[in-house]
Amino acid sequence: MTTSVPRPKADAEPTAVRAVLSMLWADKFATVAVIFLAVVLFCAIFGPWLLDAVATKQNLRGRNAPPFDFTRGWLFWLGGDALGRPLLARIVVAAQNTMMVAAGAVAASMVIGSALGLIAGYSRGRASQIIPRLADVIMSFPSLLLAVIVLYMLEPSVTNIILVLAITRIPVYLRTTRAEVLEVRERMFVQAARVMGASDTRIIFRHILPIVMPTLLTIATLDFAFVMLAESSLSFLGIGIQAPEITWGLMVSQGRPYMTNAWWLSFWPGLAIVLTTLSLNLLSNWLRVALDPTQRWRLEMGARKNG
Amino acid sequence: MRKFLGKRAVASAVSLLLLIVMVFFLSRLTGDPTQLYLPVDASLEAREKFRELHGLNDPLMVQFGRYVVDLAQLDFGDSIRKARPALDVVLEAFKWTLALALITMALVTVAAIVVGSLAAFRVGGLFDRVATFFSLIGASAPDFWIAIVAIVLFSVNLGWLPTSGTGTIWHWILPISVLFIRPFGLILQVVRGAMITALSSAYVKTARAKGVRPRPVIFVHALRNGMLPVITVIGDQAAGMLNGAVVVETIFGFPGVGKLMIDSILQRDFAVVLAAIMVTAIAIFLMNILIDIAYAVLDPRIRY
Amino acid sequence: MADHLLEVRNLSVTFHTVRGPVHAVRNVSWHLDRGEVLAILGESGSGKSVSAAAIMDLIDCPPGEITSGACLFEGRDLLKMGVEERRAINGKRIAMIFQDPLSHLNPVYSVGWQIEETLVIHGTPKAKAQTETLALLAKVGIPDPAGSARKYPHQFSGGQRQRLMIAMALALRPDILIADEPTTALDVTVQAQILALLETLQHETGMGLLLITHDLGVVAEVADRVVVMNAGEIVEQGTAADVYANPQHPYTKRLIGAAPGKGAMAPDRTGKVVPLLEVTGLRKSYGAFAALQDASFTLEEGETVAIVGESGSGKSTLAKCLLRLEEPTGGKAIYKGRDLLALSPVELYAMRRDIQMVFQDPTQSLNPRMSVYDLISEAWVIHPDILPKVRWRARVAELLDQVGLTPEHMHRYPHQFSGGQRQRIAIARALALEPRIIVCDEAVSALDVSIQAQVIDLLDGLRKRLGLSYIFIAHDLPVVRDFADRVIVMQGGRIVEQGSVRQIFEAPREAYTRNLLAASLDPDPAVQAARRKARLTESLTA
Amino acid sequence: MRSVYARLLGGIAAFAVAGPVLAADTDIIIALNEELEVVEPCMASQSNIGRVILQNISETLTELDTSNGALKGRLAESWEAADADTWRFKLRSGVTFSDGSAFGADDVKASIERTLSDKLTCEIGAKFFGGMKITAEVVDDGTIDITSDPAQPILPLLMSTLTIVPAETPLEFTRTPVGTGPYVLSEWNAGQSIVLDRREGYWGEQPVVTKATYVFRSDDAVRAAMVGTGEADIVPLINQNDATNPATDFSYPNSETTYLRVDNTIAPLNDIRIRKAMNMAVDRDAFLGTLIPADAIKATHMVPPSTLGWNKDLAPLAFDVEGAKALVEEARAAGVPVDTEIEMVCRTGNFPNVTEVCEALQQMFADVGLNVKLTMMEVAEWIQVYSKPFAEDRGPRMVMAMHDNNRGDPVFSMFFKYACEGVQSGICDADLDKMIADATAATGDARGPAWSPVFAKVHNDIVADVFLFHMVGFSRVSERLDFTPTIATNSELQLSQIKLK
Repeated sequence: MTTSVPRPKADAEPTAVRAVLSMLWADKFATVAVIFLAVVLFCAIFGPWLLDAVATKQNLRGRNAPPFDFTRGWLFWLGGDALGRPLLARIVVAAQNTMMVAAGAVAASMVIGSALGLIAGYSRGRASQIIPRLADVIMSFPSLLLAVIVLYMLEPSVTNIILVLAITRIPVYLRTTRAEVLEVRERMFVQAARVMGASDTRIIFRHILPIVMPTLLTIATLDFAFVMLAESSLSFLGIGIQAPEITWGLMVSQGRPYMTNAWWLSFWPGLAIVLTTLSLNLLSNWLRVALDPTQRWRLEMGARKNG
Repeated sequence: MRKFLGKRAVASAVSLLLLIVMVFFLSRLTGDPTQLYLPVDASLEAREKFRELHGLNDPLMVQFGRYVVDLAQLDFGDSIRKARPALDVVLEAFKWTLALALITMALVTVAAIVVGSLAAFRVGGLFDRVATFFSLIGASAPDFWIAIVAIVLFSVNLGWLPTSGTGTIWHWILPISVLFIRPFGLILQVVRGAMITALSSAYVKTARAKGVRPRPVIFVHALRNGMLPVITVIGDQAAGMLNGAVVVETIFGFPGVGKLMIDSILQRDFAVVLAAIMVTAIAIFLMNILIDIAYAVLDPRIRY
Repeated sequence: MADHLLEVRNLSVTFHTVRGPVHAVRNVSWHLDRGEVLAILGESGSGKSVSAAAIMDLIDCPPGEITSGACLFEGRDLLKMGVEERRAINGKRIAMIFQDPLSHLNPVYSVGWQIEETLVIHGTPKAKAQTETLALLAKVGIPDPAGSARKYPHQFSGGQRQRLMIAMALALRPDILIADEPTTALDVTVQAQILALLETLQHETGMGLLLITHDLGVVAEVADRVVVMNAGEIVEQGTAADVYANPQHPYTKRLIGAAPGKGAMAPDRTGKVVPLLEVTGLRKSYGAFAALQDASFTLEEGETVAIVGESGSGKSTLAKCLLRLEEPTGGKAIYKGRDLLALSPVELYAMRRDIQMVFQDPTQSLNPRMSVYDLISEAWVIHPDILPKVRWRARVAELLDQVGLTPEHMHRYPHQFSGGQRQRIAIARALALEPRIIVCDEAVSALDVSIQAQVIDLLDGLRKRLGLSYIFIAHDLPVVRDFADRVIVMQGGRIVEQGSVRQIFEAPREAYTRNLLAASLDPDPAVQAARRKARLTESLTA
Repeated sequence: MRSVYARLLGGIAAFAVAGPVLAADTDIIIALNEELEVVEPCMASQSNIGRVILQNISETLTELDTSNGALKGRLAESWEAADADTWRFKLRSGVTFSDGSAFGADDVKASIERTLSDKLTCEIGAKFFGGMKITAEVVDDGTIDITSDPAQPILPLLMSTLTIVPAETPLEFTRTPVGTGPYVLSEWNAGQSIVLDRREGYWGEQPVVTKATYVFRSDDAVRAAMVGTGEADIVPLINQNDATNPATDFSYPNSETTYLRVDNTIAPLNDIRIRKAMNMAVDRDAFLGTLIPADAIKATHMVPPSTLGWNKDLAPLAFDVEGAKALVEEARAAGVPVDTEIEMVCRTGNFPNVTEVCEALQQMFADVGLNVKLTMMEVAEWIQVYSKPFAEDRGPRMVMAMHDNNRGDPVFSMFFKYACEGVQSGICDADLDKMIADATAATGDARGPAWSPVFAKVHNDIVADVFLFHMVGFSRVSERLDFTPTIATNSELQLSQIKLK
C-alpha cells in the first residue's frame, strides 16, 4: 500500500509464524491437508517439466494396464490409460492445467467480483442499483450456454475455460463483498478515516478491503474445489477442455466408458480431485476457525495439549 | 410487504429482460442451426430453403423484433427440432426438474439441519468429525462418478434398484441420492458454522440460565437464529437445481430441464433455450421471494 | 456455615489459551443470605462474573476448567450435582439477568413466549403460564401486557428490555437473583428505575440479590455488602458503607479515589471571549423525524463544552453533523469565518485537519488490521503537507509519549492493548493532525473508572498544553462535572438548557436537568442513603 | 403451500402404484441412445427416428436387402423403367393404413410431394432427393409413374427411403404418424418412452412381438447395463468397451466409414508425397482390437464393402515409418513446407474412443516428422470446417469424419466427397468429376464397373484422403430373443424380424 515504511519486525514475525504453525498442528486434518496441497502444488509447478515426455508416450498394444503391477516401474503403479500412457505420470502432469484452471478462475472471479461488490456496496449512487442486477443476470445465465458461446467463438483452451468458469463465479464474490461492505462501511474506524479526510479510494482499499478479505479467502478456498468439479462436469458434457490438453476432470470423463472394466482410468484422477477438494475444505474449515477470534481458542487449546 | 414485492418484481423483470436480450444475441453468435438440422450432404438450396422457412436469413434485429412481438403475446416460438411450441416442451421437462429439486432440497434441508446442529453442539467431537469428513468427501467427488458407481453397485450388482428412467418410486431413489450429496455437504457446513455461532450467543446463555434442556436449546433457541445464513445457501443450491441437474438427468435418463437445455444449446434450438431460461429464471425469482418471506417469518426483525 | 443461602468456597477457575492458562478467579469465597443484596465490584478482567457463571453452569469446559472449590446452595454443592438437577435449579431457584438485554433475549421469539417458556419448562401448565406471564409483565411495569407479550425484543427500549429480563428471571420467584451489570449502558434515569424495581421486587419476595457491577454508584444505591475483586482475587469485603468510608486495600482506595464527580468544578470563564466555533440553527431530519432541531451554541478557544443528554437526545447527531459525517438539513457552523456546513469536498478536506474526533469505542474506531504506526501516520498520508515522511517515526514516538504510551508500542496492533491504551492511541491519532477542536463522542464511557480518570486527565493536560477546544459528548454527569467548562443539556433533539458547569450542576433551571442530576448516582453510600430518604419523604408528602 | 405438498404426495403415490404392469412375453423394451424429437415419417432417415418408425409404422415402396444388396418390393410389387427418366411402379393391393383407409397410388403421389415440399423440411427429401425434380403421375389406383429430372438410374433404390403416408396427411409435422406397417404408435410420453402396439389388419405376416416400448438413455454404460437388469431387451447401440458378453453382444458392420478428409488445396497437403506419407504413418493394425473393434475393416473406400462397384484390388498403403519419413524428406527437398503445422479436427463423441484415436493418430504423424495439432470440436463447430464453404484464411487441415452409406450405391457418397462441387470435397479434379458423372448416369450392369475405377483413382492416383476403417457397431440383445443385428440395424429396427427363443 501507500504506507510502505521500513519497520523492524524482528520480534513480531517469528512468533506469529510459530503461532500459525502451532494452530495448524493442532488440527491434524488441516495439517495433512496442507501437506497434500503442497505436494499437489509441487506437481503443478514441476510436473510437466519432469514427466511430460513419459506422460504422452503412447503404447496402443499395452493399453489399460492394471494398477499395482510393480514389475513395470513406478510410473505404472497406478496402471495405464486407454492409450497405454502411465496414469501416475499423467495425473502429475495434469495437475498443472487443473490447478491453473481452478486458480485462474477463482482469482479472476474473486478480483472482478469483489471489485464490483466494493463499488456496489460502497457507492450510494446508480452503481449500487445496477451492479446487483448484473449479478442476477449472470446467475440466471446458464453456465453451459456461456461455455458453448465462449468455446464456440474462441477455442476450448485453458484460458477460455478459465474465462467461462470465472464469469459464472463472479456473482458469488460480488454478492458477498457487497453485503459485507454495506456493513463495514458503517463501522467506526471507517468513520474515523473519513473524519481525517481520507479519500474514498483510501477507505475502500486500506480500511474496507482488508476486513472483507478473510471472508473472500474462505469462499475462494471452497470455490477452488467447486471450480475443479465444474470443469470436470464440462468435460463430461463435451464442452470443456479437450484432448490433447489434459486435466483431472478430463481424465475422469475420458475414463468413464471404462468404468466397468478398467475402473482405474477414472478412479485415480477422481481420487486426486476428491483429495484436493477435501484438503481445501478442511483447510477452509481451519481458516474459518483460525480467523475468528471468538473460535480461535479451539485451536489454541489443542496446540497447548499437543505441543 | 406489498410494496416490497412490487419492487422485487420490477427489479426481476428488468433482470429478465436483460437476460433475454443477452441470451438472444449471444446464443446466435454460436452458429446457425441449419447445418446441424439438415444432413451433411444436404445441398446449398436445401439449406437456403430451410433458412428461409425459419426466418434465419433476416437481419438479427428483425428476428429479435419478431421474437419480442410474439413474446408479448406469450408465444415463445416453436422448437425447430421438435416442431412444437417451445414453452410446451420446456414445461413438460420442468415439472420433472421441479419435483426432483423439491424432494431433494426438502431432504437435504432436514438432514443437513439435524446433522449440522448435532455436530455443532459438540464441536470436535466424534460425531462432528465423522459427519464433517464424510459429507466433505461426498461433496468433493464428481457427480457423474458417484452416479455410475451407484448404478453399478445398487442396480447391476445388487439388483435393488432400477438403473435409470422414470415410472415407479424406486426410480427416484438413485437420482435423488446422487443429487443429495453435494448440497448436503455444503449446507451441513453452513448449518454447522451458523449453529456454532448461534450456540455461543448471549441468548443461548440466557436459555441455559433458565434451565432449558440441551435439545430445545439447540433446536428451538439456536436453530431459528442459525437458520438465516442457512436459508441463503439453501436458496442458492435450490436455484442451481432448478436450472436442471444436467449430469444426473443425462445419466439416469431423467427427462428434466437440464438435459433439455444442454441438448437445445448443442443443437442451437434457440426458442427452447430461451423458453427454458425464462421458465427457470421465473421459478428462481419466485423462489427468492419465498426465501425473503421465510426470512421475515423466521426473524421478526426483518420487515419489508 | 451451612446457614447461608448460597456460599462460594475457595473457587478457582482457569481458562486455557495459547498463551498458557489464565487464572480467571483464584480462591474466591463469599456468601449470600436471603433478603440480602451482595455486590461484587470490580473492573473489566477482574473475574467478578466468573463465580456467577460457575453457579449457573455457564462456564464452557473446555476452555474453562474449575480447578477447585465449591458452590453451596442450601448446603449442597452445585458443582457436584448432575446435569438434570442443576437444570431444575437454574431459572427456578436461582435466576440470572445480564448486561445487554438485547443480545440476551432471543431475537426471534416473542417476549411473551420467552417468559412463558421459563414457566413451562419448570412445570407450570401452559394456560396458567400464559396468565402468569401477563401478570409478570404488568408487575415489572410494561405497558399493555397482552399486546407487549406478542412483541419481539427489538420492539422495546433498552430499559424495557431489562424489565423483560427481570420478569423472566422472577417468573418462578427464585431464591436468588444474579444480576450481572444490569444497568450498564442504560441512561441514568432508566438505571434508577431498574434499580428501584429490583429493590421493590426483592423486598416482596425476600430473595437474595447478587449484583455484579463496576459502578460504585450502583453499589452505593442498593448493596448491603460488597466484595471487591481485582485480577481474579477478592481484595476486600464488608458492608458497602464501611468499604467506602474506610477502604483497607490500596486497590479499593484507588478505585474510590478515581470515582468522578468529586473534584472541583471549573470556574466560570472570564475575560476575553474568543468564539472559535459558532453554531446557529443546526437541524437534521430523517424524513419526517427531526433528530436535531435548531441547535445553537458557541465554542471558545481552549474551552470544553459538554453536551449531555439521554440516548436519542440528538447529541451524537449534532457531532456527526458538525463533522459532516451526516449532511445537516439546515443551519450554520462558522469556523474561522467560513461555514463548515457549506464547504465543498476540497475545502472540507482541508478543514478536517482542524476538527478531529475521538469515538466512544476505541476497539471499533481503530482499524484492527493496522499497526499503531500505520494508524497514527495515516493522518500524514492523507494530509502529506503536514510532515515530511522522514520525520514520521519520530513524530509518532512523540505523540505516543504525549498520550502516555511508549514508542515501542508503535509496531503493535490494537488488540494487543487494553481499552484505556486503545483510547490513548485514538487520541494520539486525532492529535496527529494538529487540530484546534476535538469532538469526543462518549470518549470515556466504555472505560473502567480508574482508566476513565486517567484519560480525562490526559485530555485536560493536552488542552492546557496545546490550547485545544473540546466538544465533550457524554451521558455520565459526574465526568462532565469534573471536566467541562460549559454544559449543554439536550433532550429530544433540542437544547433545553446551557450554561457554565457550576450553573448547571448547582442551579439547574429546567426540570429535565434536575431529573437527570437526581438520577445520577453518587459513589458514597451515605450520600445515596440521604438522597433516598429525601426521595421517600418527597413521595410521602406528595 | 399445502396444495403443492398434496399434489407432490399424490404424484409420488401415483408413481408407486403405477409400477410395471406384468408384461407379456411378447412385449419387449428397446433402449435407444437419444430421444425422438419428432415421430414424423418424412424424417425417418434420421437413425433414431428410423429405428422406431421405419417399416414398423411407415413402409416404403421398395426395400434394400442388406444381405445381398438386392432391392425387393415392399409396398410396390414390381417396377420397370418406362423410359429414360420415368419408372413405373405396380403397387401391392389390399393394403390398409392403420387409420383404416386403403392404400393406393394417390397416397404415393401425395407422400412424394409432401416429402419434397417447400413447406416442410423433410430430411428424406434433403438427404436423398437434393438437386433433382421428381414428379409422380397416378396411372391407376395400383400403378404410378415416377419421373425424375435429371434421370435417376437408381430411382427404385431411392424409393426405398421414402416413407408412405396417407394422402390426407397435413403439410406439417405429425405427432400421430399413420402408416401401412404392422405397428401403430399408441403412446408417446415425451422424454420417457414411446410405445408401439401390433395392429390387426396388416397386409403381411403377423409379427411375434406384440408391443415394443422404446426408452431413452444417453449414457452408454447405463444403457448397456439395462439388459442385464431386465430393464431392456434390445439395446441397438452399446459402447465397444461394454460389449464384453458374447451371449448377448453382437457386432455388426454399421455401414459407417471413418476417414481423415484432407484439404488437398493447401501446402503441404497439396503434395501427394505428404498425403502418401500420412497414409503410411498410420498403423491401422494397432488400432484393431484396441481402440477400434477387432471386427472393423481397414478402409480403402468411402463406402462399405457391400456397396455396388466395390474395388477388390485396392489395398491400404502399408504401415512404414521409414518409408513415410523418406517421402517427407523428399518433399522437403522439393521445397514443400513440411514443417507447417497441420490441424487435425476431430469431433467429440463422433464414435467411441474418438479422442483416443485422434491422439494416437497425432502421435503416429509426429513419428514420421509431420507437425500435426489436434483440435477437438463440438459438432456445430466441426460441421463448419467439414462442409463448404471453407474459410478463406484456413491453414492446412484434416477433418476426421465418419460417413454412412447404407443404401448400397456409391452415388450417395462419391459426389459429395470428391466432386469439385461436393459439399465436403477436399479435392477438385476434372477427370474425377467426369468419371463420377458417368458412373452416376450408368445403368444396369454397367453401373458397378463404372464406379470401380472411381474408387481406384481416389485411393491410388490422387491419394485424396486417409481412409481408416469400415466400422462396426455393437448391439446387446436379451438372451430370450432371437434376433441378430445386421448392417441395417444402424438405420432401422424391424420389430417383425424379432422372434422369441
